[in-house]
Amino acid sequence: MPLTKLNWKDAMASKGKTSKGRAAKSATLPLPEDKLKEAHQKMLLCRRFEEKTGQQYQMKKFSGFCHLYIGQEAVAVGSLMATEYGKDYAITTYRDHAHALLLGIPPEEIMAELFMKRTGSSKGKGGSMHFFNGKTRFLGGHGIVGGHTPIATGVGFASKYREEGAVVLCYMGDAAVNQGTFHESLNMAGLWDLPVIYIVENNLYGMGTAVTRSHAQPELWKRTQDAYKIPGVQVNGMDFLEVYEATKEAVDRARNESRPTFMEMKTYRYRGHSMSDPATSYRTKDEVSEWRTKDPILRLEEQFPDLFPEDYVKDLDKEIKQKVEDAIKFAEESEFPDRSDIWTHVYVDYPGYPGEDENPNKYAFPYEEYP
Amino acid sequence: MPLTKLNWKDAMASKGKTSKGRAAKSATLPLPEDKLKEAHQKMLLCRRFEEKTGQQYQMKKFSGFCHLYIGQEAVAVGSLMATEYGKDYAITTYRDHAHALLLGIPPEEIMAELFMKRTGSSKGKGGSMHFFNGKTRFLGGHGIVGGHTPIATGVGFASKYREEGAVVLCYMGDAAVNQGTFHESLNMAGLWDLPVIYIVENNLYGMGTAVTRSHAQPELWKRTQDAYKIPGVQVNGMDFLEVYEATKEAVDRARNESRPTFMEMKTYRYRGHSMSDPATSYRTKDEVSEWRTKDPILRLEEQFPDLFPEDYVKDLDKEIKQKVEDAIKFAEESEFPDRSDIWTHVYVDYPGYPGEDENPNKYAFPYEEYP
Amino acid sequence: MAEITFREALNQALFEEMERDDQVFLMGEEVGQYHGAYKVSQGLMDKFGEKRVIDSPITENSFVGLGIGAAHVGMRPIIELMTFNFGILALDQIMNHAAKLRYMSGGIFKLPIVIRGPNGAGGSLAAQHSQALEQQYVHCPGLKVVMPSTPADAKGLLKAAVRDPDPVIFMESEKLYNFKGEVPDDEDYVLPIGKCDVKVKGSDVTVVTYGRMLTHAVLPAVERLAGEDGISVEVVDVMTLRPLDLDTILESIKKTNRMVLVEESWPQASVGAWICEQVYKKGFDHLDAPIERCSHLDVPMPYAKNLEDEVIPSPESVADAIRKVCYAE
Amino acid sequence: MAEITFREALNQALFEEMERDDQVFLMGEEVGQYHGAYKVSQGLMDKFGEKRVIDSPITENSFVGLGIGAAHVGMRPIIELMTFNFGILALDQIMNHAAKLRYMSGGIFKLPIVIRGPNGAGGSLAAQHSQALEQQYVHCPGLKVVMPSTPADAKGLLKAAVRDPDPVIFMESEKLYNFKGEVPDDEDYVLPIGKCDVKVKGSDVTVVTYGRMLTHAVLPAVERLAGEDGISVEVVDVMTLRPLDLDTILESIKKTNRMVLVEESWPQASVGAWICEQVYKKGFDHLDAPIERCSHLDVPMPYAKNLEDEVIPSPESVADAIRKVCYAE
Ligand SMILES: Cc1ncc(C[n+]2csc(CCOP(=O)(O)OP(=O)(O)O)c2C)c(N)n1
Ligand SMILES: Cc1ncc(C[n+]2csc(CCOP(=O)(O)OP(=O)(O)O)c2C)c(N)n1
Ligand SMILES: [Mg+2]
Ligand SMILES: [Mg+2]
Repeated sequence: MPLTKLNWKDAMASKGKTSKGRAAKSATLPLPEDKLKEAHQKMLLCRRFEEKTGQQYQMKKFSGFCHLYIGQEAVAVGSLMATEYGKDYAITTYRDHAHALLLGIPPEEIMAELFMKRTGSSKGKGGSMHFFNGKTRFLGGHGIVGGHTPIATGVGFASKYREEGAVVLCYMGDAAVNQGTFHESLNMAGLWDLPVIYIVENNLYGMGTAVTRSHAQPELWKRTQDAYKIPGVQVNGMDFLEVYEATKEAVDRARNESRPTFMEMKTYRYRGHSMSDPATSYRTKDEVSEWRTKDPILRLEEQFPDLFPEDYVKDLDKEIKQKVEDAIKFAEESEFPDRSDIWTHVYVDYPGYPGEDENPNKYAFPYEEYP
Repeated sequence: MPLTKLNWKDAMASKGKTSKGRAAKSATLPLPEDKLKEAHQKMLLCRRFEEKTGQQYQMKKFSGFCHLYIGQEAVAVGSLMATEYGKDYAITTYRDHAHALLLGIPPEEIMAELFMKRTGSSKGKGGSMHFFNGKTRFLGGHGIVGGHTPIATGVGFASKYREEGAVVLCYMGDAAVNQGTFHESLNMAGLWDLPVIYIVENNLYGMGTAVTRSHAQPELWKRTQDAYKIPGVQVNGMDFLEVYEATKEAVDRARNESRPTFMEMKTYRYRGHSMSDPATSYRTKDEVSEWRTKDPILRLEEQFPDLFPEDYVKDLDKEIKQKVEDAIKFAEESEFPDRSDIWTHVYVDYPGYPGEDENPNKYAFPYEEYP
Repeated sequence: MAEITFREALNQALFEEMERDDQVFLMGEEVGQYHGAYKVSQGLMDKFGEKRVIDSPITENSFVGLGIGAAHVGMRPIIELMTFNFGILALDQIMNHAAKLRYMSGGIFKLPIVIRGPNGAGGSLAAQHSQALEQQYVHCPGLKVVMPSTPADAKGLLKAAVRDPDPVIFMESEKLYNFKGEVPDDEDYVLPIGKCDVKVKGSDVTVVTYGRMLTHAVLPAVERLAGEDGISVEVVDVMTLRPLDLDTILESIKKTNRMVLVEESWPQASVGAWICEQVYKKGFDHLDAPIERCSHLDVPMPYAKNLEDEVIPSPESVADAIRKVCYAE
Repeated sequence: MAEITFREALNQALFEEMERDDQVFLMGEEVGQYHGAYKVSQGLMDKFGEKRVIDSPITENSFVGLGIGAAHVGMRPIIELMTFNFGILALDQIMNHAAKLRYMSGGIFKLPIVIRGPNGAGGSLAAQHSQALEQQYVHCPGLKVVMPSTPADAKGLLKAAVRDPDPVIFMESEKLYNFKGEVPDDEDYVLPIGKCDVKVKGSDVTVVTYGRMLTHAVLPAVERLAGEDGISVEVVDVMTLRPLDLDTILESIKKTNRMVLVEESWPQASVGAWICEQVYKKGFDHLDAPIERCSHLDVPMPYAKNLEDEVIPSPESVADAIRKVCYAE
């Protein structure tokens, strides 16, 4: 299977075919130019990083599970840009490379983690599914479907308890919505008015099972208003601006009124569920092609052609690709963890187990900043 | 604490104060006379049985948990009478004495079970929370809040798979609605069109916690339509006829269309959550008194005064009380289980463990009737 | 020192730790208005308000998970499970999240949470409500597991657990709540997690036990044997099941050369089986007889009291085991 | 006899049992259209249709519970857990319901259900996805626990499990699915649950093991030792962890007087610890040395392969243990 059918050249060529978004002159930009460029740059970084990650996986540079984010970039980029960096919290699933990138872990330390190296952000002990950055309040990177939902709810509880004014973004897949923890968590968030935004990245499939084959109510956004009195909204997850604006509204509600929101972002993953999934048995090629025409990066470029002339994009792309190459180089040249690393970080304090290694993790959560 | 404030004499005296239901002459009875009398007799049996059970508990004739059903009789009686006895399935929680009585376990074997005797329907090994009758398809008696919901769903699955045309009534408390299993189960029932009727006996409290303090959406019946596409209805659970009719409708839907229903029965338990709960810290005496005026037995009598003249009720009451006394006598005179009973019924087939004792349980589920 | 119940000792510990640190909160089913299903949290909501003493919906996996989230960002939650039977529902949060977050993140986070409540049989509560489930937690690296047996230990260890930087599973017993004992009232009375305590000195045989088996089975047996049979028993109360203080146990074995282990749990793959194996292995040359182990009989708990009494180790069955291991039958 | 993979052997067993009995159905995440996360159910939906091969929502506790409900009324469900790591979410249904319904009802019901899927590490899947959790099930009376190590055993035991009247936990391994071996094609090839199998005859030391440790750690170690060190090893494959066939193990120990236990799970309160304890106790006079036990290191599973390889028992660590117990270091 080719790594991705949308290589940049094709994409530019097929630009005319992408679905029409709002076309706008710079004069009437809905967001400052630098924000739009930032969004574009971020989405492109995620895209390129993931493409290379998939390639490296197929080259057997690492193993284990690896879930790529390609196609869904507008969701993470748009929603995170609507929050206050370093103040608000975010937490997600195993499909977390993009969130890790956007939440301040340098590409090289993500790649090093994937490559099982000691220089990785989790020191080689977490891997693809378990990225964290305490400094930017990125709380992972979780592997159990639905498992992080109550945790997010607890972070919202803490934020409210301590009057931090911080909002929690809790990302999850469409399949997680069926788990009991989802229900239990939303009930508590609705009951206690917790400032948590539950964001479903509805890419239509939980692994190989279509939402329509697993959810009695496939219109996910309808699931929360009557059940938990939590407003539900549906958002075009392929459109950065829509994601950004809808999230902004939810963030305001959470920050000012301490009220949760449930957001269904309709999106698509171009690739299989994980690297071992050819994604052939449960969806058609046509479906994939159709979604590719809604590509979030192309869409943004098309919406603001003045901001993203071909040369600009080409240069940026080159720069980003170089960054990713550098990351790979860094990862490759780093050392594997040491045998002794097995025993660190199991406990803070336990006889015979060192709590830390010599170099405490630089992404350590700043507990000292809290009361 | 007095066992119950509503002894029969007071009740008759305060009859005028019960809330007005439909008053009807026998000529225009909504149900045949014998059905109404059956309902009345059954509710009264449950009431008297539970009153005595509470008394026996306080006399230390048995111990462990004991959850009385007093006040909620119309729910079990009305809904079960809407099903086909011996064909449809029922399953409930630990608050299961009434369901056991109504599903064909003789009072003496229920009392014997409570008294920890070998003649009990679970041979003294289940106790108050774990009654079963395989012959009438009563599947328990379960102690984990929410735990039997998926099991009910599986029975509905089996019924549909085997084209039995049997419906499953799954009773639960209001608090169970928050458990993850509820959500997961209703999703499957909605998705696969299973013939299960989920009946919430909303007695306003889960132990000492009011529904309004634990449920983001205290209007429970609203929780399922948008979330699982399962119709939700709210029913006056103190009114036999309303319960009966609403359940009938749900049973028809399940039997003919294989569609689930969610029913919220508003009801009340006059007594504490269990025998150790004085029910003083979380609700007022006034609230209790008010609900007592809605008593389901009085209400039925008042609705059909011609059917239930004072003498009739008195005689019936006497007869029922005698039945309960007989049950106590039977229970008292029965033997405790034998040491060797410890090892039976752990497995059907396991080295060193007898699968059965000498007398297989007479309520054994008739597996041979199934394909 | 005052003589108070196990329940009061726990209540004091909760009270003191909540007073000491406003990042400590208590959440669980019925802990507030109802004052706790077993009244351990009596009065705490009145004192600390609904903000810090929170009645949760009946959703074990998620209110434990909520606590984990709060601990994740530096709070100090105490989560009450009405009983550890319902902890099975929360086990994913405990094993897959609380126990692993620190490790998976390469030390970015710590997880100071206490999950506590009664474990084991409560008296004719039947199969679903009578399980002693410590082995589920002891198995799992990343957790600590504490099981006190006296009011003093309960207070000192619960305070230690709240102050501990790691997730602590704190197991009580319905059968112990009314049990009385002397308890220091010093506000900084804290016992170390990870240490056994020799509760009775003796020379002929070591009984290793924990939780309410100490008071309900072992001590009565020891008393009986000291009288009738003249057997001098040393009793080691394990107190912390993870990390295990094997040294103290081995030291006693080296002296007595005989051991009985008494636990309230099923026998297969139990904590007791593992402690015995460790003693066999590390004390191989010091044992004069195979270790006797008293556990629940290997069946779900029957409801009937007379059967339940047979299933759970009793003073009689413990005495028999001690005699047997001393060849004094 | 044909040489097929462990995966194919399981697939055959599923196919044959579904064909034999229309009350058997298969439910789980991705078992249908996707043909199974690990392709164990390849082709089954095509053959038996969506009625009998059901893709479930990702709700482990409830689709396991659904299976329990169906078994309750006489069906024969096979529930696939994508891995036993997610079985933690279903543990309430398994322990509190499947294992207890028969007992609590005084024998009114039986519960013929099979809950199966891979257990243990799969290779760099990190802490939440690499757990060997057999001890959770072995602890619990009412359950049976089976863990085959060869394609032939997998087929024979899975067929036995489907026909068994009690709930059976059937544990596979991602690492075994591609492993090949001769498998009888007889449709009534069924192996007994509850019997060990002596996989290798030997005289100097007994290695007791189960699951993929046999193929991935023990057999390579035995081969090495037979060559280099001239140590003759007897290998007992436990196959069924509950009920345990202790007699076969003890018989071997009486011959060799030395034992090594190899398991893929954490060491504390593990199944291996318990088996060792039983051997110490019942074979006290027959052991010439303390038993060596190889288990996972007592840590959550690290992601990095080089660390993971250290955490899981390997041919090297097993060989070392064998040498040690034979005083041949
Ligand atoms: C509790 C649990 N069950 C099963 C799995 C295996 N699994 C991992 S991802 C996944 C699909 C989840 O789909 P979705 O929530 O839609 O997220 P997506 O992968 O599409 O982003 C499954 C079944 C798991 N990790 N956790
Ligand atoms: C999973 C679980 N958590 C907690 C309990 C303890 N418990 C038993 S009944 C109950 C309250 C349930 O209330 P509700 O569902 O409203 O039913 P009701 O008792 O009012 O009939 C609680 C908390 C339990 N049995 N199971
Ligand atoms: Mg998805
Ligand atoms: Mg209630």
